Amino acid sequence: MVSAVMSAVESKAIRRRNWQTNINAWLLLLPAVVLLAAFTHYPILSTIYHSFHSLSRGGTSEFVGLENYTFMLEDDVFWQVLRNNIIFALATVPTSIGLALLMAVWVDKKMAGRSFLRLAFFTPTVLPMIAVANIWLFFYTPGYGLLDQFLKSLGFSGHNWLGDPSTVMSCLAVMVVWKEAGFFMIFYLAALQTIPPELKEAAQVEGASRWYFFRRVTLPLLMPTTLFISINALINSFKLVDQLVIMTKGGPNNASSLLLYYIYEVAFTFQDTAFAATLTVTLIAILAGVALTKFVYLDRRIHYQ
Amino acid sequence: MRQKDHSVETIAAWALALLWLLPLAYSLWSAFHPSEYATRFDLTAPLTLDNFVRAWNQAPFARYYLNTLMLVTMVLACQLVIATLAAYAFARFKFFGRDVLFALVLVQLMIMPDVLIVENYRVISGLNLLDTIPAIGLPYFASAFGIFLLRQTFKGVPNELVEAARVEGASSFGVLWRVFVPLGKTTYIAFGLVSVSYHWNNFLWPLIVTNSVESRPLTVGLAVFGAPETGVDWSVITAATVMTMAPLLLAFLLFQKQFVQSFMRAGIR
Amino acid sequence: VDLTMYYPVAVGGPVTKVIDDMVQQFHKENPDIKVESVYAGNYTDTMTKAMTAMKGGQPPQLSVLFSTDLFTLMDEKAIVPIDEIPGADKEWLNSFYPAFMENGRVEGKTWSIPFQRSTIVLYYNKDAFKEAGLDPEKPPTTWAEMAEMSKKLVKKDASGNVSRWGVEIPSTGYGYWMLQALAIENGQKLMNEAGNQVSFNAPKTVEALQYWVDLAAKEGVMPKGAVEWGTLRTDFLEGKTAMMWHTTGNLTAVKEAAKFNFGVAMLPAKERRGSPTGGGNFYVFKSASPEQQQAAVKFIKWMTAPERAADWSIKTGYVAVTPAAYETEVMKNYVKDFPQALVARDQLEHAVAELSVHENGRIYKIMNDAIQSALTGAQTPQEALDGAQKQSERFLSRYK
Amino acid sequence: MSEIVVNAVSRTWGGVGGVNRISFKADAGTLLVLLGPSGCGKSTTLRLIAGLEEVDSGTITIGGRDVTHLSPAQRNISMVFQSYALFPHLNVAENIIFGLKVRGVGRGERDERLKKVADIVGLSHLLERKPSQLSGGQRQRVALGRAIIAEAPVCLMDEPLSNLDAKLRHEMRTEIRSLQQRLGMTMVYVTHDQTEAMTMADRVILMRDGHIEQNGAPHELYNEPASDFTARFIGTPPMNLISWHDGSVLGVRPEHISLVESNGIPATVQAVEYLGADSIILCDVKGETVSVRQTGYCSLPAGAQVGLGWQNRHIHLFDRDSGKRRVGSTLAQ
Amino acid sequence: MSEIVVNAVSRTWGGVGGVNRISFKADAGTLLVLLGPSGCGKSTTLRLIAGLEEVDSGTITIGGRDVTHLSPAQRNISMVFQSYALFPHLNVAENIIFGLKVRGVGRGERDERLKKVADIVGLSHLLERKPSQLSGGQRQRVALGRAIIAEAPVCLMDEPLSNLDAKLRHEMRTEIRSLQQRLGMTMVYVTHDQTEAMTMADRVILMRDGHIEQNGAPHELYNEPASDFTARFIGTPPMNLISWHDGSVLGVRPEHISLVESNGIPATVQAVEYLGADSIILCDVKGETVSVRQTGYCSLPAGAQVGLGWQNRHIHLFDRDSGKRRVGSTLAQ
Ligand SMILES: Nc1ncnc2c1ncn2[C@@H]1O[C@H](COP(=O)(O)OP(=O)(O)OP(=O)(O)O)[C@@H](O)[C@H]1O
Ligand SMILES: Nc1ncnc2c1ncn2[C@@H]1O[C@H](COP(=O)(O)OP(=O)(O)OP(=O)(O)O)[C@@H](O)[C@H]1O
Ligand SMILES: O=P(O)(O)OC[C@H](O)CO
Ligand SMILES: [Mg+2]
Ligand SMILES: [Mg+2]
Repeated sequence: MVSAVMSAVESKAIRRRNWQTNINAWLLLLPAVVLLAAFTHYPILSTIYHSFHSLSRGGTSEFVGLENYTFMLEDDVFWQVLRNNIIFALATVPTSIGLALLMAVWVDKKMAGRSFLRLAFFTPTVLPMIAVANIWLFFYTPGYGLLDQFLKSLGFSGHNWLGDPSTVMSCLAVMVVWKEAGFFMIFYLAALQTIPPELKEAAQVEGASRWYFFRRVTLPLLMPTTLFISINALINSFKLVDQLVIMTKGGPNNASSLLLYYIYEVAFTFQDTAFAATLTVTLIAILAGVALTKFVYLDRRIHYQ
Repeated sequence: MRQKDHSVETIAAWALALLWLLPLAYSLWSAFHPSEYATRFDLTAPLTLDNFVRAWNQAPFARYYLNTLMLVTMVLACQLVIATLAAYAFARFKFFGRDVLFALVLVQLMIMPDVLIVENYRVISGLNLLDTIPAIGLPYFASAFGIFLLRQTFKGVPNELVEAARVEGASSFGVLWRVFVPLGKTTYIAFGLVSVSYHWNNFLWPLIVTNSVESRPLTVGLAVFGAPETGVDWSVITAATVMTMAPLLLAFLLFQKQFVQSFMRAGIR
Repeated sequence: VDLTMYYPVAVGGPVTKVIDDMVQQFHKENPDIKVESVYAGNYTDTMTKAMTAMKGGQPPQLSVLFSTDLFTLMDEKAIVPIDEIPGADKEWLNSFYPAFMENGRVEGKTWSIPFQRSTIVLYYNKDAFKEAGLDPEKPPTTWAEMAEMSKKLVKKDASGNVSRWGVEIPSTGYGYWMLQALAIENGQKLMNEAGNQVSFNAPKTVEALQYWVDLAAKEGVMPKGAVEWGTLRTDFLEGKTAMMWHTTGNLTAVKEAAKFNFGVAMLPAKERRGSPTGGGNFYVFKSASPEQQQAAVKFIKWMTAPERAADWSIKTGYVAVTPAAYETEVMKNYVKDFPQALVARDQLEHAVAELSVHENGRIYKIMNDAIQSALTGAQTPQEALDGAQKQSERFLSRYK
Repeated sequence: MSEIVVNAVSRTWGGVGGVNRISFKADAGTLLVLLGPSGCGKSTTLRLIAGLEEVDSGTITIGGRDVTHLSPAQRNISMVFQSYALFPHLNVAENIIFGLKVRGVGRGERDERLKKVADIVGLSHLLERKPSQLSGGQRQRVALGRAIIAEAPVCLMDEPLSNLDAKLRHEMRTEIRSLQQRLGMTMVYVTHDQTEAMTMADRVILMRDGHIEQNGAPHELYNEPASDFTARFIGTPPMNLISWHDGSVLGVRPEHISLVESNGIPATVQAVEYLGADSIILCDVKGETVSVRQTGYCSLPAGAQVGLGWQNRHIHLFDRDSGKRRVGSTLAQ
Repeated sequence: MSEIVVNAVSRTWGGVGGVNRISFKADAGTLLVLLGPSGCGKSTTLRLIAGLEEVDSGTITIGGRDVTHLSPAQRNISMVFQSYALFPHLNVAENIIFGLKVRGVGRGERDERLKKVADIVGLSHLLERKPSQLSGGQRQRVALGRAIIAEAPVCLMDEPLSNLDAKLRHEMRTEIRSLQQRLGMTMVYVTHDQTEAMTMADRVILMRDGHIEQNGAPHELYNEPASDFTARFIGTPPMNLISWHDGSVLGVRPEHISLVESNGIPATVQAVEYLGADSIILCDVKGETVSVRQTGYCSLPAGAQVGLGWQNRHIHLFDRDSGKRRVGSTLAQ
């Protein structure tokens, strides 16, 4: 009897404590929650909503079911832009990761001028894409751009790099790799430094060559980092379109356009927000897909600790 | 044998590094020389600041600087406060709905405001904030990345430190202020650097929400200034470009050790 | 009264400064009206800004926009007819060149007032002509002539690389404009009055594009791939091309910077001479209050008054929008020394209204893409234009 | 004035772990050691006293005041953590006065008390250093300084020496003990090291699986272990426990066994560990290993046959099933 | 066959740290312990033998072969690191056979050897686990397994037990020692724990500041310390060193001092540490602290006056300046 009363009193105290914790925590979170809801969650839902409604040029919009989606699937530009984006991702992600790894391995060891090297590799990442695009735009300018001048001095003819659909993507990819690789290098560098030096020594004692060690130990141990970077790079390749505004406006003939740029164009130049919403839903689906693959599948396979 | 391997690699590394600096070096070259030398390399070419003067006079760069400065300060300050509070709650409280809420925060890591330009534009215009500096910053105030990083950091703070502070009489806020915040210093620095450079460099969103010189940040100013239609002199454009990147670049050169290190130590991954 | 005005710049020279000066001058003369002029990029950017701002609830009260965006602006219910605003009298409305008013009149109403208006002209490098053994006073007058002369003008360096092209027609940004010129010259109109029908794959349009493509692919007198609108002027000034097709709006910028003698000519003919008009008009937004609308008209009137129009034309190269401007002393003096300034105006008699339809931005993009794909050899002109026609109809069908 | 009374206190996590209805008392001014294997509930007990955990049931009083539901700050205690819990961003002085600052003690008083405490713990010359620049022993002293500057009558310590090397540990335990006695603090000290417990405590509480196995003075635990658990836990090498007749277990400590010429229990030498002052001889007696402690160096080879003997008064008898000490266990054979 | 000879080897970093002209020999099949305080050069010595550091001067031979300039792989040694250096992404089996794989040993042989080794180190049931899923002792065993599968005649260990808790440490050292003896390996074992050194070694090398202070069997170091440094380093509590006349220092171990009724050196009890089997009495003798070891519980109160005595044969004499043992030091008084 007594103990029953006591435990009732106590559980009340515990409940009150829980209440307090809850309220405190939610208060702390309030600003973040409100802002996230306003600028991430609500927009996502609203995008989905709008993708099922007609465009209201000066009138009212109505529910149109999948019409916008059918329209999208019939839109050649959409497919081209999607294809471009995938090609762009495939071209930039592995290259920048490979280069980043190479750079990180170099600047991780005691090499002459190590901090200069780090600086050189990392610098492009702090520059605004807009500025970078301006600089590279001039590189690629046909005729008197740096690239053409260089080629001409070697006796090759010039080329309209950004004006040619077959080269424009590669040109942009090279620039993006240049800008991004240094950023990823830092992550690899951080990861490399967490690999205990004894591992290398143990392998040395066992007779492993440097290359063997790199392949069989370093590389697998860097897998979580590689995964992290890949995801980031992948997301970036769907997010980064600043350079298009400056360099190509998506041209020629959409050869360099990317999904987000197309969304920007449709929404703001063509003022077709319903179709833009539909495209955005696609983009969100892609990004969510990337995220889910990471969380559900890759994370489980790659972590050792 | 080992020695030689090394030197081959050193040379390769240096070659790549120089190649990497080439675009930057080139832009400096062209910005500091008369336009005749924009594409000709001649060590005797005269140095000049003329391009900068012309750029400065042709567009309100002073105003752009001010706008960008206000923008990054505001964004950083808000992000730090908001993320600190949220991260503290996530790291140290067990409350109803925590995991769901955290997952909802993480959504923003994947689907950033950059992607939701159309709807965010609606929201901002609904708030009647178009063409203002807060409009540029607002969607970024709650940074999932910041929350995530700080939460990691805070979780790494040994429980003993928290308990020691509590035994010594500190309140919840006291613990946050006296223990977590100082211990998060590296993370704060790393995050601050990322945030500042991100918002200094951000373009598409500010392009969309700003119209006027009074709110336009440097990047948008530069894009407007350098639009090919206007056919402004290449050297002048590079000068403007250099002006746009200079503060960040200088800060980076000055603090590169801290920058790289705090990055690595914050264990962003 | 406070007014916000967006305006675009699509040509070289310190145009923003010219506009700002004019606005200031206006304010001095009309202290009760304050106009804030906002430079918003090229035509597309400015239209984008204006539309976006309108949707965001903070539209400008007036703007200089593509004369051709009329349908879009009407569809968006963004603007008011100028002739319904008190102060816009008939006399004034009738003082402009009719060719420039064409784009602004729909359903019997006048919706916009011409301001920075142009036609396409042919700039040519007289020195290069001499060097190539051509008569610098005889620019090409037909397509065939242009191709022929261009071949002579192409210059190659020792290693066989072209150091000077014969002619360049820009294909980014305003490619459709250039194609329209070629189509007109070939006797083909591109759109109907109602702005809901286009004839992009009409045989004559295809022929026009084929000619353009051939200049690069067959004749080898123009660089392959896209020719950048923005940098073409620089190319011309640096002697990288002997001739260029460009807006007359660039005339003053070219004049200021040219280190050689250059001439300006009407575009060469196929079946006929011709060029679309081009450039931007003033629009007044519906959301402006009655006072603001009246103030806007007052401002527009001031900006298009003969002296200002003459001054503007001299400072940029755009065609002054009223005949009266050419009667002013300054203008008379100016053209005496620089007769090139009259070419674009004289070409008006052959001019046709610029391509203007519903969903203008989209259609322009479709057209530009098609032109680029033909020029880069990705598609034949027929394929490219068939595609453009099909896609355009997809969008325009909503407006039938 | 400040004795601690823990009365029937329970704290479990969903019924597992933690402690279960434990009661004990720490007299004012004494040092009480909580001893026991990992996971037995020592830290939990200490944290309950500190208020870092809430009790499920039971009461805790400190100096006669019921503190069961007070926050740590209100209990007027100080605490030293296993890893010292020094704030890495503060220097030594700031670490020591942390609590005074939090509690708003004025600058003048703070400085004065700091000076005194820094003297006591011998850190006066290191006040500017950051913890990372200190050796383990010095860090330990900072933690001590922080605990005593509050002048709280009760000080709690959770394995404060476990991160130090053997030599420093030895030094520090002397130091802590003398400090505790000098300042007259009531101290509850958690350790799983029996040497520490034996050398420092006024009273030792040996815990096991969340309950108290034995509570007594060090020599009581050593000489009269209440159970085979205590017997095995205390002493290095531990007491030999040999199966005996009628359901009992016989215990005898290695130092109480001698090698006898005749009449001894026959045994085979397995190995000898030489420790300097003495050697441990590991012998096999009918399949059970018995360790024998001998002074000095022992040169017996493995395999040698020896006889083992001990005196009756050194015998302990335990119940095989309950493990409890049998009354009058020092009789028999 | 595989004794290790280190001959006048030096390795310093810009003249500081490291080791300075050290020479010693580890006989084939024996266990040699490198003992010494932190920073004295133990790891450096081991790494020089392994080839992980290059000598500045001197030679190293293993089994008669000069390996001074060979790579670690060519030296035919195995090594166990303090933190085990297990590859976190490989499971136990893969970790153990890492070296065999590197060296291209065929699958069949690999599996066979793995089976044998896994049995020896008792890991057969854990072969699929990742290191992160193992306890400290199990990790230690994996490291051992990796070291012995190579069947290298020489095995080097750098403080392999320092990350384990006391109990496991005790177990593992017995295990390592018996393994070494069973397989007949020549083992060089680094530690700074004198108990480990004393209980495991055939021969102990005590290092100090990059040179060898003493090289001998464990009981030699204990009973005939060549210097006061050795005397103080070995034994717990350490030897008492008391200033003596004509520039000498007198050393006597705590267990060799007894409390005598008469004729003893007068001393005051400062404190008593009760350890169960014995007690340490800390006495003050003319301002110097002398510890005395007594069997059993000692109830002397602090402040009690006692007399201390010892036998001459237990006396060690050292030179005050050089610290060197004086010849015939067991004479005198
Ligand atoms: N926060 C907790 N949640 C769940 N179980 C806990 C918690 N804290 C302690 N326990 C459990 O309570 C038991 C006692 O833990 P406690 O920390 O008091 O042990 P300890 O005696 O201090 O051990 P150690 O010597 O390892 O520090 C353990 O079984 C532990 O798993
Ligand atoms: N790579 C190095 N660079 C510079 N000095 C070094 C290096 N390695 C060792 N030293 C110095 O050499 C001396 C001996 O170091 P070593 O690691 O051999 O000591 P140790 O006896 O193993 O110490 P511990 O017990 O702390 O491991 C130390 O003073 C150390 O500072
Ligand atoms: O460059 P402008 O101002 O002559 O105008 C360009 C044309 O209108 C393009 O459509
Ligand atoms: Mg504990
Ligand atoms: Mg070492």
